[in-house]
Amino acid sequence: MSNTRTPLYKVGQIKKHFPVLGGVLRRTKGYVKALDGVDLEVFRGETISVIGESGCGKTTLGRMLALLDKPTGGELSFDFGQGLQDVTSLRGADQMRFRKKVQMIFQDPYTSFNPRQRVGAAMDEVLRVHGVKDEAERSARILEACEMVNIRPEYLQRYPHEFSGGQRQRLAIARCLATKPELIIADEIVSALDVSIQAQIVNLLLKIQKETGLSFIFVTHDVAVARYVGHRVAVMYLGNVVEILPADSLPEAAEHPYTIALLSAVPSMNPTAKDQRVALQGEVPSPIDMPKGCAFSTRCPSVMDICRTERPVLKISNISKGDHQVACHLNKGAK
Amino acid sequence: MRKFTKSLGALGLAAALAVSVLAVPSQAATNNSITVAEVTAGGGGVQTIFSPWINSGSISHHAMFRALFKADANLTSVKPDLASGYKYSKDGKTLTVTLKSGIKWSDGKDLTVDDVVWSMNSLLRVAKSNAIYVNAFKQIVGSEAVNGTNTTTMSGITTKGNDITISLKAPVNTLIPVLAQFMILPKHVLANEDILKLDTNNYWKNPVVLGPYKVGTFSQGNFITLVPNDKYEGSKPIIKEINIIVSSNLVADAKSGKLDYFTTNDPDTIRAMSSVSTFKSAPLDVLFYRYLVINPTGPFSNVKAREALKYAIDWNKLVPAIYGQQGKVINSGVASGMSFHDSSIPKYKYDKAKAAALLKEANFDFSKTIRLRTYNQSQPAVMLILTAVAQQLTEIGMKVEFLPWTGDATTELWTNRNYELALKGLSAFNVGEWFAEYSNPATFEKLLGAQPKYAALNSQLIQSTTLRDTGKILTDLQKLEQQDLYKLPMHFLKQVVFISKNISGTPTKWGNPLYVYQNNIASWSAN
Amino acid sequence: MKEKSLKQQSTARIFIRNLLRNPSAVIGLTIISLMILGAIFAVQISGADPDYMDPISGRLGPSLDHLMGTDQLGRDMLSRVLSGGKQSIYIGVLASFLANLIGTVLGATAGYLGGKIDSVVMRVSELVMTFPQLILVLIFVSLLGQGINNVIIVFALTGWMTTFRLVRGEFFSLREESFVEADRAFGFSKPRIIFRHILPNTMSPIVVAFTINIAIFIIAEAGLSFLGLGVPVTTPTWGNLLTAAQNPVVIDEYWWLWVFPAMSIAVFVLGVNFVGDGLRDVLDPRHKSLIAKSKWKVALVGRLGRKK
Amino acid sequence: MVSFLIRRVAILVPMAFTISALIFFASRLSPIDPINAMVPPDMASDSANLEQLREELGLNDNIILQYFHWLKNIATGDFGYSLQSGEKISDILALRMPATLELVLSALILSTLLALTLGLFAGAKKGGVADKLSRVLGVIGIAIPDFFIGLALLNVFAFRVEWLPTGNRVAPGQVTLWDRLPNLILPVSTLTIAMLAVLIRYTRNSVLDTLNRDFVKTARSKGVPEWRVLYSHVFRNSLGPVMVLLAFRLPLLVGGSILVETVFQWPGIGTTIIAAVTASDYPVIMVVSMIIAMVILVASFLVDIIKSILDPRVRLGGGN
Repeated sequence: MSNTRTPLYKVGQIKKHFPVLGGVLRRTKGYVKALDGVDLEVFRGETISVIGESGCGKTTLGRMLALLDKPTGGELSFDFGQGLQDVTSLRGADQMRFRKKVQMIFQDPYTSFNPRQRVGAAMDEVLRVHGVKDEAERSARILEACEMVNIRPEYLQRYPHEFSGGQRQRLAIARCLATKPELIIADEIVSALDVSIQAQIVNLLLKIQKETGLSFIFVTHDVAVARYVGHRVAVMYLGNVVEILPADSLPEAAEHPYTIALLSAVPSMNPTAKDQRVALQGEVPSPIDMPKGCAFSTRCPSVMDICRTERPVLKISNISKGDHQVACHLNKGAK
Repeated sequence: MRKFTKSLGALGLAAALAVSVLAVPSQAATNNSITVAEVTAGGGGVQTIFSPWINSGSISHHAMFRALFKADANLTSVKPDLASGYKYSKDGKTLTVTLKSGIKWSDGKDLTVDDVVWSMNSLLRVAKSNAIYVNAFKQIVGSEAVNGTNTTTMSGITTKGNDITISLKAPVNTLIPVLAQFMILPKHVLANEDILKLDTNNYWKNPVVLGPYKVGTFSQGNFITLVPNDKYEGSKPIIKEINIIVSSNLVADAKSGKLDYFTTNDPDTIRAMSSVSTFKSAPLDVLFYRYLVINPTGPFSNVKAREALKYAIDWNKLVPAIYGQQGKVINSGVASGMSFHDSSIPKYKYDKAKAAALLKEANFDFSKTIRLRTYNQSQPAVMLILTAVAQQLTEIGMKVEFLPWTGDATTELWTNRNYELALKGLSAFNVGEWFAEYSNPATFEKLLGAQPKYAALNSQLIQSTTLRDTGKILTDLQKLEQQDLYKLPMHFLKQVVFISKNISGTPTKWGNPLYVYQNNIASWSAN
Repeated sequence: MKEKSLKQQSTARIFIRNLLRNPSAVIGLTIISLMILGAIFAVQISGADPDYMDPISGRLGPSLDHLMGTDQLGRDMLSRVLSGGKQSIYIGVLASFLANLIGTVLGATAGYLGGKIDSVVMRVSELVMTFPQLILVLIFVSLLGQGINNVIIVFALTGWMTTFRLVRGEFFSLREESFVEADRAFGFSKPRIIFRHILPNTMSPIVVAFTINIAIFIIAEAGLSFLGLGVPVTTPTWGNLLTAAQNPVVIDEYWWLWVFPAMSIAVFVLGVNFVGDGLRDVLDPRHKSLIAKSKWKVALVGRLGRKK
Repeated sequence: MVSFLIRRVAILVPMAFTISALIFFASRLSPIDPINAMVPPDMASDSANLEQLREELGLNDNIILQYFHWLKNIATGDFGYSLQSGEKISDILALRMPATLELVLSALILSTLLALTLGLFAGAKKGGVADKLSRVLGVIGIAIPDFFIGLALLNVFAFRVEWLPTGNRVAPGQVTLWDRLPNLILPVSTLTIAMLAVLIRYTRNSVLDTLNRDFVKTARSKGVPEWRVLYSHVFRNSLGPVMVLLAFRLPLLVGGSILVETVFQWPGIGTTIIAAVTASDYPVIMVVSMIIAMVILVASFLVDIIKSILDPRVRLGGGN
């Protein structure tokens, strides 16, 4: 994967600020900066894992990318085949064109299907809304998708509550696949499942990715899963992407102090490895009142003066080059 | 249980004490007092003394107000009251009335001719007043000049000493009976008030009066107590206190002795009163007409269709069933049995077949809904009889919608006119009022257009000075009415006076309780 | 396809079976159906036309000839009480349906969209709810005039708030569910999401509110007609029959003219409430507290039951 | 807290204006000519007098002007005249308001006391006598129209056994509250029974909720006597929601007793409203609606305050 290729989906300095009201007149007193200028590129056939602690904005990012929320600022552009095109301002039929290409799967499998609708009907409805008029074609697509996720066709007559969580998540995947998307945003889709089922779903995703060549954005808080599923891993901290690096280079190549700390918190599978846990000091700053410089500066073990005044931007790593980007003042001289 | 309910009430009252702002002193009932019900409650208004210029006749008017003359129970012949006598000129166009001297208002001021002149002039300056005064006073020379904004005196009324001279444009045969109803009000109290809105003036809460009684206690909306007026020049009234109350339940109050006198025309009350042995009753034939106004612009534009209505409803069965002895079916404004009744008017016996035939002749449009309306706050009996009317009209094939008007009946009747049949009542001073309605530009003429024929006959009627002329004109009017059939007469309604047997000194013959007459209230006594 | 219809039938069957197992629903349904049958076959049961007048035999007390006596115009009270149900029930059902329709549409829209629209409708509903209902109805009647249809419209306009609040509350929680997010991600239109996907999930409180509103409107009709401002008196409704009791003489002496219609109202309303209780149990055990919320006169309680 | 209150008051003002405009302009949809209603055409002394009256009442003015005029008058306590009787509306209110307050407030207090007592015992002992009694009252309150309760009481206590009067409020010799007591019993009882059902149910639920709270369990486990638990823990904590309900009932003080007043011929605001509506006496309807609307605004303001005292989160959240 080289940077010279055009991305499928490009996220440029995307921001999401929620106003905080106060006072007699209920004026805006400040903003919660859920996303504070995130850059990301997703390439065709690539799975990118987004990791971070809860509250870091990764779910907001996923929803933003699926156009479920309007960004406060920044650009989102998608390649419909004729190069990148802005999608934030799309309306009506144009937006529908985007929605056919980009699908989202949600965290909670128990509420992701309308409880009053048979799952087959739910899938059928999506295809009808997406303009697949021919009934035979719809059936064919649904059956094909079900086969891909190992759901027996007769199950389609059932109601959502008749399935287990894992089955529902597979059905949710199938519902997305049936629309033949180019990008699937998966928001913590395994976190609500048992560990054994998690593995099933993760493997299923890998299989699908291999067979269809779809792009995935895989949002998770689980570092191990993120490494296992993704080609690249994007690490988020307080509304910013602090580091993006190839999954297989982890953990050794990690440069950002936050990434290092995050990885060190994962218990190693290797019993011989020494526990090199990096304990973070200091307070997590309030999202209303963010530090002026680097968001991590209040807790960073290697903090410098510049960190407190100037916000580092995402740049190609001086050490690993290539696909590795990092937003840290330690990455000196980078372009 | 009784104890329980009482303790509940006591608890509630303890709480209510905090908010109740009424602070009228308690009154012990004296032996020589009577209680009179004037208006049954339920209305939104405040219990008060109504201006006698709008309607006279209630006990409070009898007790407190006086006119130049006092009528007898038939309201036709008069005796002097404030006036010592009167004299007509030969042509009947000039009336001279001599005022008694030595009469005082209840505030001690003397009654003068100025009070009389001011009262007559002021009647035409108030917004609302009874038509009998207006119709009579408009015949006085110079009356056109007087209204709410213009001149305040008529040139036709002049005074000299205790004599008041009234010049008329044409003779008015009803002038003396009307003057016997017209109550003189004190100029020295009211002259500077807003005469236009006289009927809502604070004066009525404690009026300065001439009669044997004056207001003692005025508990607004609840009761009024009248006490003897010590400035009254006649013999002192015997009863020391007349309580005028609003009764929510006449029969129960009469039974329990809370009430001594009332008058009603409600058939249910009258029926129930027959079991109350402590009361005597006096049913009175009064000119209270109930009739339906027929809108001649709709489905009933053809006179045959209007005639059909007379046969379609079985009045002889319905009226007795609902009003018993109170109701008397009538077929004309001068009903059969009254003097000058035109015997050529059919009796209109109930005949469905004939009604159907007439409707067919009239090409009646049965597809149109007949809107039957009545004025609001109708009595239950009115609702019942009209329900029955609606049912009988339905039976001959009409589609009927019966509703009371929400809102002002006069606007609905004469301005909006969204009805085919509408109930109207008329409490008339004399038969002439029934016919005078047809040529009233403010009412019927709005519905019917100009009615010069009625207008001509009506003005002849007012001026006629002999019974023979009157009879001839009434016959002509009845004939004219029969040609048009704009009104569908239903029945007369008797008024019944109920009075406790404890009270003596009451008149041997009662008059129409809606008007003032010699009822000797000052000589009533209670045991 | 065949399998599908079989399945649907079986859910309906389960619902009916549960309902028939619920004692209060059974009692309620029995009362209601008997009274509806009574209204339809009033003439056959009583042997008299409700409109037939015989003024000579008016005000007769209950006897074998006239089980509930006769009224002032000699009409058979049994026949009138039975057939009076026809219009009263019609008014109750139609007004309740319309009120629920208004409440549902507003509740769904406000609940899903939130924001300004929601707070405006919410304010309006608060105002309408706190206004003493009868006064509101009277004001509308004075503007619209009397008549069956006007009464129904007035009731619908003044009685939608309970449903509105219920539906809005449901939408508030349902719109956060993943399937709604999924619908949006798939690009479903707002009406489709609101009415085809979320609404069916709020059906049980709506159905319960519907039954309870029927009872409330039947009582309201009685009150309005008692004041002489309801349906034209020529139409026998339970409320119109009660008008007779405005006359103290009737209260005192002709008790059968008002006791029987009032009893009919009470029995029918009880029946409806029983059905409501039953439906609540069968449809959704979560909404146990609904009855307190839905009392029309003090519907304001609903406001407190709402989750913040 | 202060800013929360200021914000609440700030909402009241535009709402009051909106309501007043709605009331005023809606009433102008009425087809009634007020002059015609005040003076029937056959009772008019002269048509010029009517025009004069129209001018004096300001009915010839521009409608917007009339609206502001009306607002100004209302603010200064001049409510105008009734079309029906020609009386000052302020006179009518001064007369009728105490009657209704006396009736409704008595019933409100009585029903609250009874409901709190019954509700507490019903909640404390499910299935006990109080619970059963409150259920019966609940059924009565829901299924039986309140005016029917009134009619039945009237028939039994006033007509059959003749213990109590059939209606009226003040009569000669019956002016003090003590003398008038018998007149109050029946209407107050009717209204109390009608109000009781919902209140009891509400109190009972509130008590049940409180009983399940941890501090009650703690108190019990510490061996606090049961009556003390009920009184100082359960009862006082259940009171909050009940207070909110009561605040919401304030508008009933003005217009909550129409049917009962009609049944007992009580000369209060209720009978005034009925008379005004049947006669389309819209100046009266307007003023009464306006007063009720204002009471509602005040009540909802009170509710918000009570809620914010009970639950400080409301103060901060507010908006949603």
